[in-house]
Amino acid sequence: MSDLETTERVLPSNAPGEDVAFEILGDGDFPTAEMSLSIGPAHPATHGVFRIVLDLDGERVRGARPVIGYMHRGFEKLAEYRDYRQIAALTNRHDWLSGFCNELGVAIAVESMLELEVPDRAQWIRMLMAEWNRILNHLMFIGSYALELGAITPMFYAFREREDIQHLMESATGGRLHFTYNQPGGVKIDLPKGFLKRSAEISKVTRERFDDYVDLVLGNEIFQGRTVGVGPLPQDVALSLGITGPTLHATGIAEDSRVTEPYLKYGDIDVEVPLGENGDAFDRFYVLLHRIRASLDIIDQIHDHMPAGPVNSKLPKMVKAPEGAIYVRTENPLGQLGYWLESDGGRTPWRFKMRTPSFSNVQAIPYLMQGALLPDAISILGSVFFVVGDIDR
Amino acid sequence: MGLMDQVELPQPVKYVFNWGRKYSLWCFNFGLACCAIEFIAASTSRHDFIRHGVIPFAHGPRQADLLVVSGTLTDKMAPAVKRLYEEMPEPKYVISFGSCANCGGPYWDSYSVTKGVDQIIPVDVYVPGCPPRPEALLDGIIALQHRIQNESLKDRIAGRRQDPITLGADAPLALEEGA
Amino acid sequence: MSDVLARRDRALSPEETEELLRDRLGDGLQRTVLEYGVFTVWVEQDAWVQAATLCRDEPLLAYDMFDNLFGIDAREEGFDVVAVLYSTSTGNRIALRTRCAGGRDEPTCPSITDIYRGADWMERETWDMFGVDFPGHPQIGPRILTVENFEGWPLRKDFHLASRAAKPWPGVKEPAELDEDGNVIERVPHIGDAPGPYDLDKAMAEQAQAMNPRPELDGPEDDDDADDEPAEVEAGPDDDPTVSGAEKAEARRKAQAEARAKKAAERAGGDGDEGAAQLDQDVYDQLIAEGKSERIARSKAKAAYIKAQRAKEGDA
Amino acid sequence: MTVLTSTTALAQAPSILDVGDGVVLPILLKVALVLGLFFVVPLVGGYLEHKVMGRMQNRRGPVEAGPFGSLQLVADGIKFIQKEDIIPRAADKPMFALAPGLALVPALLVFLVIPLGPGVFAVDLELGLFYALAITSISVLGILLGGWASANKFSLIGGLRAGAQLIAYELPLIITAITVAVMAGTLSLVGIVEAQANFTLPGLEGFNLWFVFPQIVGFAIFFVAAMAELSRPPFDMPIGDSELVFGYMTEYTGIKFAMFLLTEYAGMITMSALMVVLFLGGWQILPGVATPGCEGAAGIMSCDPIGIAISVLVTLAKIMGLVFLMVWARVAYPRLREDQLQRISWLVLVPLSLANLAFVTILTVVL
Repeated sequence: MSDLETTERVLPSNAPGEDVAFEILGDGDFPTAEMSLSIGPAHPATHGVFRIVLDLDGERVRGARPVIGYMHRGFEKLAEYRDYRQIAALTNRHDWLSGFCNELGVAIAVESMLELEVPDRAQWIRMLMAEWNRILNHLMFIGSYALELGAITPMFYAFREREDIQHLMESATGGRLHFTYNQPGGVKIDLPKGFLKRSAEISKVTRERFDDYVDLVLGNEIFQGRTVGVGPLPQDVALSLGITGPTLHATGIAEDSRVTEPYLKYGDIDVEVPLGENGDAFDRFYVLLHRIRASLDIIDQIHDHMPAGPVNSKLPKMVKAPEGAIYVRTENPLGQLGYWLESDGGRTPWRFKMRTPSFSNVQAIPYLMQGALLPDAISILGSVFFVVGDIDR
Repeated sequence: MGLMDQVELPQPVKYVFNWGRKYSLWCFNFGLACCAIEFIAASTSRHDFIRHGVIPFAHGPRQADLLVVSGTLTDKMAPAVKRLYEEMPEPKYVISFGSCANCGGPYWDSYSVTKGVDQIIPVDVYVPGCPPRPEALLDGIIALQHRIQNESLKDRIAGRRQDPITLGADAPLALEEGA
Repeated sequence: MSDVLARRDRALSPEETEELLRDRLGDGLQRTVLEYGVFTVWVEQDAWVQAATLCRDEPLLAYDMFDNLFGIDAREEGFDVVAVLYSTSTGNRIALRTRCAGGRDEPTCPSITDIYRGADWMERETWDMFGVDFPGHPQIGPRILTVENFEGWPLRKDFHLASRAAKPWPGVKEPAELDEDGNVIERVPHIGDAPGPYDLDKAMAEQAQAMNPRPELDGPEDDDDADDEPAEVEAGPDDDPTVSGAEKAEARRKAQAEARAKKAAERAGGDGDEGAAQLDQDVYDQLIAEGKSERIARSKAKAAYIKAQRAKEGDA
Repeated sequence: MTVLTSTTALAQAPSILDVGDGVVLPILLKVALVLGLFFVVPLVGGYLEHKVMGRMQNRRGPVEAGPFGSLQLVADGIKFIQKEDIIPRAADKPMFALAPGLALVPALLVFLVIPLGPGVFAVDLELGLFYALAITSISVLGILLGGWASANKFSLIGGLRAGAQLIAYELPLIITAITVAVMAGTLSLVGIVEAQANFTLPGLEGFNLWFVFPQIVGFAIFFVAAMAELSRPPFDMPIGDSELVFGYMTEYTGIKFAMFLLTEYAGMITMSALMVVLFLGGWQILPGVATPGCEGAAGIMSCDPIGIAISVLVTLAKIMGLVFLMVWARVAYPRLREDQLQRISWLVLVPLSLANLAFVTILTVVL
């Protein structure tokens, strides 16, 4: 079978596309040609600017090379030029779907370094907002993942809930996406009157409509046909890559910062972590969907716990973290977000490293796409939930 | 095409042609960052710009009439945006959606951010905000539709563009002129 | 493995961990620091790979999850590389930290991609940001985040932001640039420090410099009050490289204050009739008489005025 | 079964457009009918799609262009003729220009044989069904050609997928159509409608049925295969936007793109019309119910002008009903995978339709 080893490069004069080079393998009886297909940086499937170069053999993916950095805005450098209060306005923009959860890490880091006392009410408010923000994020992915599989409708239904929740959060924070509601020592301002009542109502409505999504997406036969068994991720690979969030939970590992290293008041309530079994695309989506329900459970508990009292503590005129380094890890909607904050005692951080969940999660894509079909590659790409800004910062 | 960019069309034909362009803005969303989410919000049920004839089903630039650049444009991305704009067929319109696309926004001092999409492609409407609300995009679209209804295709293709509209600064004026 | 926190009660304390690591690494372990709940282990460059392997394979430690890897600028001593590891079974976290060999010129650090898959992109990012080379990495280039032809290592402290050099902070005041007493921290970068990949940026920076050249040095002056207008700096002869950053910034502030005062005077003088001039007063009065709100009347009158102006221009 | 008299070698039933003795006037009228059908009905279908999708997705659809947004597609058309016509440099230019026409013309030609009412058709061919199925298959050549000539990898994959899809679904489509022809005993579309007006099941004499009742399986197969052949969602792999941007249409702009789009909508209408004729009793209101104005001895085959008008409306309403079903499927389902689609065709639909054909043939012979 020595013929199979021979390779012949052919450049047909009338090849479609200028840069197509067919590589003919074998003895010519049944020649196969490899084609490299570049998806992105502006492609409907990438919801953002993310590029992935696929080596295709027919519709079979032989290899995948993600190319990132199209959304690199230099957050870590900019953070070194902004003081500790201004950083919040940067951090809530890297993962634009979960602005509130992003701010949380900075606030906690600065508070720990300054040894600030945070009032109880502020902590519960932060939890409430963080959970609502988590639901906002997951709803977006329910819509966009279905869109990638060709179903246009779930997006519209997801945004029905999103608008309600955004309106709720806007009533307290003034922002629809970027809340900048946290400040070192608490939150900016107390909740408006009637907020908790409205919050409870929306929680009830969202819970009722949760079944719509199960029917519309998860229970759909074609959806199951497209996702079950697609792109399974083994546990050890996931851990070695540093994958967190729904993608990790889908493999069956219940590693969730809210449970394992409780911050805020997560230790005082029950946090359910939905788990998958095989780590395939279906499980990832299942976990994502059921995290909405888990978050609604948390929100209902927070409503019962919410104490009265002040929501922020007095800050010095100048926030200056003492010398030293701190690493704060919070559970973001897409995985664990880590902030390494190193201070030299000045007004701005010396080093502000963001360990963003999407960056680690996306590393799994080349592994998952090996040998998949082209439509499955899209299915995998969507099921490793990521936000491009969160990858590139 | 040939004729339309050579001669000024008679008024009734021009009206019908402008009306067609006005209500059929197939929209290519260049979603770059946070603003893309607000763009999607503007296309969904509550804000729903599809009722204005802005159809977000153009998956590629070839079928698009309107390019909405929503979000931060980085130096790495800039060539792709320019190329996509060039792939769009004339007449084409550009809405710069959000502070980052307008001028660099909160990343004005970054080493990797292009300070505004107008440095590489011409812009018709600027929508300010970080991110702007979906209502602001609707406002921008209506301002653009007014302009399309009154413009001359010949001038447009010859490159004689009108000054861009900046929402908030002179949008009411633009509407007055259009009315 | 899937039992999260199954061995939490048997997790090693930081002291025990240090003891274990010192036993295995010997002199490779330099010191340990425990601050704000972060347990940092400083290791020698030579023991870096060994320490990472140990952390993963030693059953008592079992740091199975790779969390993070990044660089830190260590001033004149070069660069540090930090790897954060986490153990799902014990709930412990450890930060391994080493100082790169090669100082600031050619920093290198052995790669740990063979031990943790996740280190791949993290090391590429560190190379992209700091220029730290990782021997043993499968493919460190091309640049992962920045443009491929980017020059310089952006997160190094000697890399300055060109925009900050080219134009003043557009906000009310720049908190990061002043210390408590209102003195400028010496962090004034120069144009050309960080040439961007695009001529566009460079051209913009030059243009901005042409409009706002660095002010000439003129004795220090105290001027701390913040104006709510971004100030333009008046033109002046080119700066003297021997002047220290603090003095230069002092001079710039003074020039800004002067410009501000000048602008404020202009505003006070020219504002009144300028606003009126752009309205068609007749239309305005008529609309007000019709009972329209002031805002609408003003807008319409403005439009009428501009139309009239254009008609006039057209006639001319 | 009534024996129909042929007026020409091929045509059977006379069209009401055969007025006068001349040749020119009937031809002009027929061309007008076909072009009118071709340009108006797909627009109505497209408007219906916009509105139905909007309502199902909790929004309103277009409302600004024209009354209730009804001129949205007209605006699209006017826009497309003004757009710049771009031909990629690397494209195979003659083929690139030819492809949309090659896709469009067959879609136009099918309208020739579709009967909307008694006598309301351009021509009633003896081999009408054969003609319709043969002609619709040509469209895919245009798609393949466009995919190849665009010099774009997405287009190429899209075109190839469209070809593969056509081969897979043509077979069940044709076998099911043959089954209907066996039941009706004719290939003429008018004849099939008439056969349905007189069709009864043994034991249920006097109880008129359309072919959809005994042939519900056949109807389902035909519906699925038709959607796949039109590459409508959930079978829209050739233009799957999340994978292939716009498939074979990726590089097309302006009027050429509009031609592809019109082909798709016209295809929806022709396939629906075929289904109406083959299974849903053509222009009959309900099985066994006489259309007002058609009470004569010849039944549905000869009506007064009011009856003809009602019949045409009934046909159009049925077509729109099927278009509605297609839109519903688009709204409700994600896209299938190419191999799943092939599997459905070769492992489910083809055997099923063959069994159906055998069953029906045996029954027809025995009874």
